[in-house]
Amino acid sequence: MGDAESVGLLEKKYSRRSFIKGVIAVGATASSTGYLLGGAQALGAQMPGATERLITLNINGQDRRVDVLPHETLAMTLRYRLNMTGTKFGCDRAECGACTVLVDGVNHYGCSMLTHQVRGRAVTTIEGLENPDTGELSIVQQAVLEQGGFQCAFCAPGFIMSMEAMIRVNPNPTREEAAHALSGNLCRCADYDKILTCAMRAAELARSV
Amino acid sequence: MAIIRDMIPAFELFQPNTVDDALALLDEHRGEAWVLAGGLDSYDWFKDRIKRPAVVVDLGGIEELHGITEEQGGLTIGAMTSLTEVVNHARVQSDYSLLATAAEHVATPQIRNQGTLGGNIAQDTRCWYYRSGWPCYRAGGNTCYAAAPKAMNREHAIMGASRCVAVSPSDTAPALVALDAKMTVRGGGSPKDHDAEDFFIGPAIDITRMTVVKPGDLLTAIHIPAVWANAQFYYEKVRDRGSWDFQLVSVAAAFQVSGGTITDARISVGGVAPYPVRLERVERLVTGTTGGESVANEAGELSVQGARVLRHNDYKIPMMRNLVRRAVRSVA
Amino acid sequence: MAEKLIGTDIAPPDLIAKITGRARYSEDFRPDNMVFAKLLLSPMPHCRVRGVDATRALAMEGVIGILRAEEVPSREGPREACLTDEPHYEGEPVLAIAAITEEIAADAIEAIDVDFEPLPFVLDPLDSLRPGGPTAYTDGNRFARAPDAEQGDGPVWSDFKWTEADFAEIDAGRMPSDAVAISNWDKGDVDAAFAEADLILEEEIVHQSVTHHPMEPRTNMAYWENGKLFAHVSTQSAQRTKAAVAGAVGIDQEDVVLIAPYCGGGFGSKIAGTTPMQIPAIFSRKINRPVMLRITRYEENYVGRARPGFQAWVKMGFRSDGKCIGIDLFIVEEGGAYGSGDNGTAGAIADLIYTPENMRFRAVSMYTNTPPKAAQRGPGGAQIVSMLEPILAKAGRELEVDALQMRLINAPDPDVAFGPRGSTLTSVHAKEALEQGAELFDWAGKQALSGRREGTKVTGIGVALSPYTAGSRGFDGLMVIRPDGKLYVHQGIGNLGTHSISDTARPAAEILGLNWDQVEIVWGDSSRGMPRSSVQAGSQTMHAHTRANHAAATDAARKIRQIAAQSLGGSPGDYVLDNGRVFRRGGGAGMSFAQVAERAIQMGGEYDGHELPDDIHRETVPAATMLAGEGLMGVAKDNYGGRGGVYTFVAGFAQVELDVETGVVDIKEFVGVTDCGTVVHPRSLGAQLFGGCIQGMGMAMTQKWVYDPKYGVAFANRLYTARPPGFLDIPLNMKWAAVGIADPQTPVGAKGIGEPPVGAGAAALTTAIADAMGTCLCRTPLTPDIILSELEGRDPAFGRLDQHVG
Amino acid sequence: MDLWRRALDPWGQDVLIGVSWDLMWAAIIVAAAFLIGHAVWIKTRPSEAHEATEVPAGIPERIQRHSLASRVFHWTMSASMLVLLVTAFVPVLGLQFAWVEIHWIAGVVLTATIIYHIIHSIGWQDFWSMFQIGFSEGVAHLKHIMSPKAPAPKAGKYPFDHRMFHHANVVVGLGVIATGVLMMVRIDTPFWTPNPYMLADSTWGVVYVIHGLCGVSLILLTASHIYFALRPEKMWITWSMIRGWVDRDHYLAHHDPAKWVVTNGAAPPSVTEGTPRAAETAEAEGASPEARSASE
Repeated sequence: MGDAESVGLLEKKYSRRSFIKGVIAVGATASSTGYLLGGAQALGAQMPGATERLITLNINGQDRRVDVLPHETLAMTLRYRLNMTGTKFGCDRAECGACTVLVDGVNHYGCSMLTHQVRGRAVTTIEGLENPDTGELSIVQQAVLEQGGFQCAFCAPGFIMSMEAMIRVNPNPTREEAAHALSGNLCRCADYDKILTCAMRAAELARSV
Repeated sequence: MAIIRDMIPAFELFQPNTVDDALALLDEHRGEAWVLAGGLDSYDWFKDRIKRPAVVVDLGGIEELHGITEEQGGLTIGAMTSLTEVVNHARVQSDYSLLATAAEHVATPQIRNQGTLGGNIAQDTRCWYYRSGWPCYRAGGNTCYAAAPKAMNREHAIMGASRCVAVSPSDTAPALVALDAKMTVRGGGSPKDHDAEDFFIGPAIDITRMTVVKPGDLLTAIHIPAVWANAQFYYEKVRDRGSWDFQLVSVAAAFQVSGGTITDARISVGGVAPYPVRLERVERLVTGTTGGESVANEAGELSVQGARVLRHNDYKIPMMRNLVRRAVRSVA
Repeated sequence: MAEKLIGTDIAPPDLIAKITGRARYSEDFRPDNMVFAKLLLSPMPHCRVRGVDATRALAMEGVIGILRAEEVPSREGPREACLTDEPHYEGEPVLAIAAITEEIAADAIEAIDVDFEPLPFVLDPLDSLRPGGPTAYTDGNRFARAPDAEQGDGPVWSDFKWTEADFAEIDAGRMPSDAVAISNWDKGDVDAAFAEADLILEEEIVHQSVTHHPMEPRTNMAYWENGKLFAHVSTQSAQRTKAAVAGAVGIDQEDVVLIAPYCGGGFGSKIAGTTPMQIPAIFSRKINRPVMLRITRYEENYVGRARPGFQAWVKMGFRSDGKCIGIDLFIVEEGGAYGSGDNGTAGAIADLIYTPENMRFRAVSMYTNTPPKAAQRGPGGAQIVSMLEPILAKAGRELEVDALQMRLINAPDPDVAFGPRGSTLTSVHAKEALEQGAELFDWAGKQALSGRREGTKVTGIGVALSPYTAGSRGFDGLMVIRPDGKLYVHQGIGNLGTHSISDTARPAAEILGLNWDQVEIVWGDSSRGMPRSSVQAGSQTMHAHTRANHAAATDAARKIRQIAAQSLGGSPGDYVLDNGRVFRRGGGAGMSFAQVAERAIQMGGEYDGHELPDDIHRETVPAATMLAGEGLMGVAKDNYGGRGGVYTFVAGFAQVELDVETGVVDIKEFVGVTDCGTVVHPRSLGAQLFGGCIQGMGMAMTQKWVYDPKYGVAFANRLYTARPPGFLDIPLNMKWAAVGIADPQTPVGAKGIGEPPVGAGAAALTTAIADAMGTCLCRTPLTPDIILSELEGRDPAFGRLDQHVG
Repeated sequence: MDLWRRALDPWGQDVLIGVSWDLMWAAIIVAAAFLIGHAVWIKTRPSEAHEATEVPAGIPERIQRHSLASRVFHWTMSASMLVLLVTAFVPVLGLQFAWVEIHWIAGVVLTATIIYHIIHSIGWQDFWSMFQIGFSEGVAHLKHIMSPKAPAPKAGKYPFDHRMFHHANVVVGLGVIATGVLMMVRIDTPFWTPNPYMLADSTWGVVYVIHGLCGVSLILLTASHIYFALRPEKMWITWSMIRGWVDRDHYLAHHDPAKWVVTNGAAPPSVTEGTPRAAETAEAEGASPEARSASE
């Protein structure tokens, strides 16, 4: 099943990476069992012609076979089926942007699209930004690291995905354009000024590559 | 039955590839099917567990509903074309910048990337009494809670209301009315084109729908005629926040100007009525003039004649008046 | 020389985890067998549960159990329990259901029939004060000891009402001067001051209540293992939250393992954890499975907290030179379901920023049937500063004194004594902050812009001063130098995004002569040892824990020197510490910290923590004991002492452009300058300063709190209706600076920064808007409709004192 | 088929909001079935030959049955009722138009006509000619329906079936008007600010149910009324509502001159319309109309 696969993959990925200062010992073991969806109603017989549940998703460059319920949103699948918890639920209503992911390079609210709608499309999440071989941070991540971006950082994964989308479309933004490009993400710590500086730096780094 | 929110009730998903298949599905599951475009309105309903369709028909896979084509000198925009595509389309930008500007004022980049033009104009109202699942007229009940003496109706209608005082939330709708767009609706019979201003219906006609699209029908395309290409446009939207906010009042105007004289005009206002309001009397007033301050003032005053305010929305009168005034002033 | 750490930009140690998605917040943990809990919320603002029929729900496949109000701790009186059978606000949790998937839990909630008996409710505190008006509780609206109470008598319910005559005054637009207040104090002779004043301004004030809405809702997860409770809590604090969890569940602190490595914001709403954190803790004990309580944004709107709104009347008297000489302030506070007391701070801060000599303060806080109120970043201060500063500017216009001059002449000096008890402060450099800000903002140049109209846009400029508490004393520091040669600083403080988990450790590294890469921060997991710490609230952490870590590092340094002297000869005073080594001054023998740590373990006693100082807090002892023998231990209580309160000041300057045809305000520029003592982490300080200011601007301009008066239910219960400010609501041109004068009463010199900026942002904005309008609206939020109605001379679409209309 | 429409009120509590529109369909189907059934049934009945009666003296050729005022009232009321029914039910049937304003204005007209009618009938008309019970007349009427051989009873001014129809209309009409006036409080009219909170939600539910039930009943009543008005054998009555008079033949064939006393020449309206006293006396004496006819 997709779950087991994902856990294995994540662990392998982690072990390869240089670990951060001040590692946290976590009290709970990661598990693939808990997930959010699936009521008696949802598990009933399927109507003829309805979309097949077992689908292939392309996430961070990897094809994954996943059993997805019809009413499952992409953020739910990522967090609760594939255990990719970098994508956050801030509102689950397409209002805050904490769940932002890229679909074919374009930023979308993961909470507000059905997983079945991304079949055959390339999904990129915060977990997929680092170079899979070297563990090197993406340009945006480097810029954020350099500028010391974010405070509580619950919004960070979403903002970073929107910055990734922005530099693809507009690698040479003004501060005002960057603010517009990021206006679909909220930061309640209101670290907007620094986030904007990160975005401008990311664009600058992207141009120099 | 206790109320719980934020968990989509189970449904069966269909992802047809053609409009015919979609229509057949809607027919087959009449009464229990829901049409999903970008979904940004739909998911709210689902997550609130107020609308609970057994079947959802996702139009995302229907190629013929996507894209912008040139037709009869104008543009035909597939209903499932994303707002971002509309904003970025070269011809829309060059000839119909009014629409590009309006579409750019919708919510946020992520929503514009996913939300569709068809979905934007066909979306349901944001009256919070209605969206909270109250049994109001629009929900099939007997009451407009928003029109009650002390109700919270700052966002509600000052004209065109009939029992229900909710407003049309669409940002692109006023622009499309100003551009004299035609909406193509397909249902059981042959496709039918509706003028934009007739496409949106008020509660006097049908209190449960905001457009002529009936259950089982599909809005398939929006055609923008050549006649208003490269007209002089004015768009402005006043909202509380710079992003993710609906209009308090917006104005979309198109003027044909020849030698400084307005030869034709179409002006539409959003956020003041259950539908985008076309200001035909104002259009007649300004046509033949050169615009300017005094005509603009007259136009503004004329536009709000007959407005009826609720407890908390009196400000919409000066706001609408001033926006119309500005639109006319912009010609000079 | 080891690097200088204080005053430099160093990325916090958790930043990579945060930007790669590896940082795990409460909702990101998945223990085996985890089940999901869902809450049944009260649909009514006040009701009683007459009966619950959960038969259908419990029969559903996958449903594990139900948790009812009688199974959770509760107390008499207006005190919150995590579940209740008499909800006092719409959205208050009544019961919880656990199921193997969240969807089943949701379906099960829907299958429960609850018989609710609606009870009278009140949303507006003034309605509760009106004769015959409703009360938030069945038994009254005030819970206090009776005036004639005997010793030992507890509080009792009463119905606190004003008179018809008081309301006649209110309806006439005047302060109800004869109305009975619940709290009051005064100083000087305010009536005499008014008699003497050259200008008296009287205003009505309405400050809305406003929800905190941190990005991370208060999701919690808990499970029990070997008699210990493992609590994953979204919380601002850590060690103190552990204590709170233990207290709430009724177990020993040492039986709680708190895991809270990250917190997605709190702003005062998650200080020592949250009320809902009790639910998974108690529920998981009942059903013996890990329970995840995922709080949704909708639920957060209710069980999250809110800043209490004010309806107030103020009278201010000024001398012709602009000096405020008298203030009469009467505040009615919207206390919510469980009460609040922002008004006291508001009164004291009014006294502090206007130094009037004569002041009368009165206030009433009323229970209302709205979500519970709590401290929100600058509680009391932010409200009153944003409401009074425009009045100061208005007085300046009438007296023809420049607004900056008005601000300076009324600003406190270092010897200020304010509030009911004449409190003094450790350091005050408010005037320096104002002067520095004026320069950065180019106040002199911008004066010409004030009131300038271009087309339909009018420019307004504003200046404001906002103080708030920023420190506390007497907590413990705990750190260990391990045989790997690194310093492990054990932080009992929470990680809510202020970077204080690492920034407060910097003095320790400097004292010990370490480079930053020789320091490891241990935080977020109480099983790894947490000393007694402050709560992460009141902006106190930076001050309190630079002190505590300073003390513990000093202790460690002393021990290192002693070990060096013992091992290498000479006296401890001969030794210096640098770059992870201790060596004899002027060259000569030395030891690495790794060797020192080994030696400390051999020596035992106080060196490795087997003997602890007597004065450390009892809650530090288990942590230190657990770490004993791991290396050289630095452990100490902050005994530096000090006199007076610790306050930080922020001077805010804003330039706005107001469109007189639409009422839309565009904030063009903002400058904030703070007097917060020594700057430890400039970039983080700037971010905190801007963040607080923007939160204040949001509160003053975009955010909303709206209730339907008939049914008493919330409408601004989504982010798009609650409207926290986004990227397009803020000035893109923002500058900040710090006065940078060290506080003399703390060894590091640093004061906190969290709260003071909120009032500065809000008030700079409200004064700038007032400047552009040429009048002042002492009301939030200042949305386009309100501004436009005022500009057009139309009747406001709400009663002057209406609360909850957004 | 649902009878009621229920919903969750703003506090999530189950509340009645009105009758189910299924009832409208039921009424339409029942009305149609009754009309078709009646038409068929009439066809199968042998035609009734009225025996020629001797013309008593003093009976004019034309007998005033409805004054001009009565006729104007009747047709105004009919028009408003038709408008009300169309605006109420046609949109539900699927043809959408802006009906609310027309509906409430027609409702106001109906209410005004009914108030006029009540005052007029009490003060100036033979009130009891409508409100006599006439139990034996009812029995005779029923017998006549069962068997064509049984003679149709001769009535006073208003035959038994007319009276029954009127009574049904009184109940249903007053119900619909009373609830309709209340409901106007909730919509935007020039009279007052809409206020949905005048009554409790549950009370409003009852109001809507009564309005709905009465409205649906009016489909039945109105359909049958129009049907009978258009039937050839009843056309003389319809003409009387247009022209105001009936001819002597119809008068003598269907009415009992003793109960509907007409005098020759220009009688004062009160007399022409029948006197309360006459009707009262007839009822009080307990004499059946038949008995009286026979005795004369």
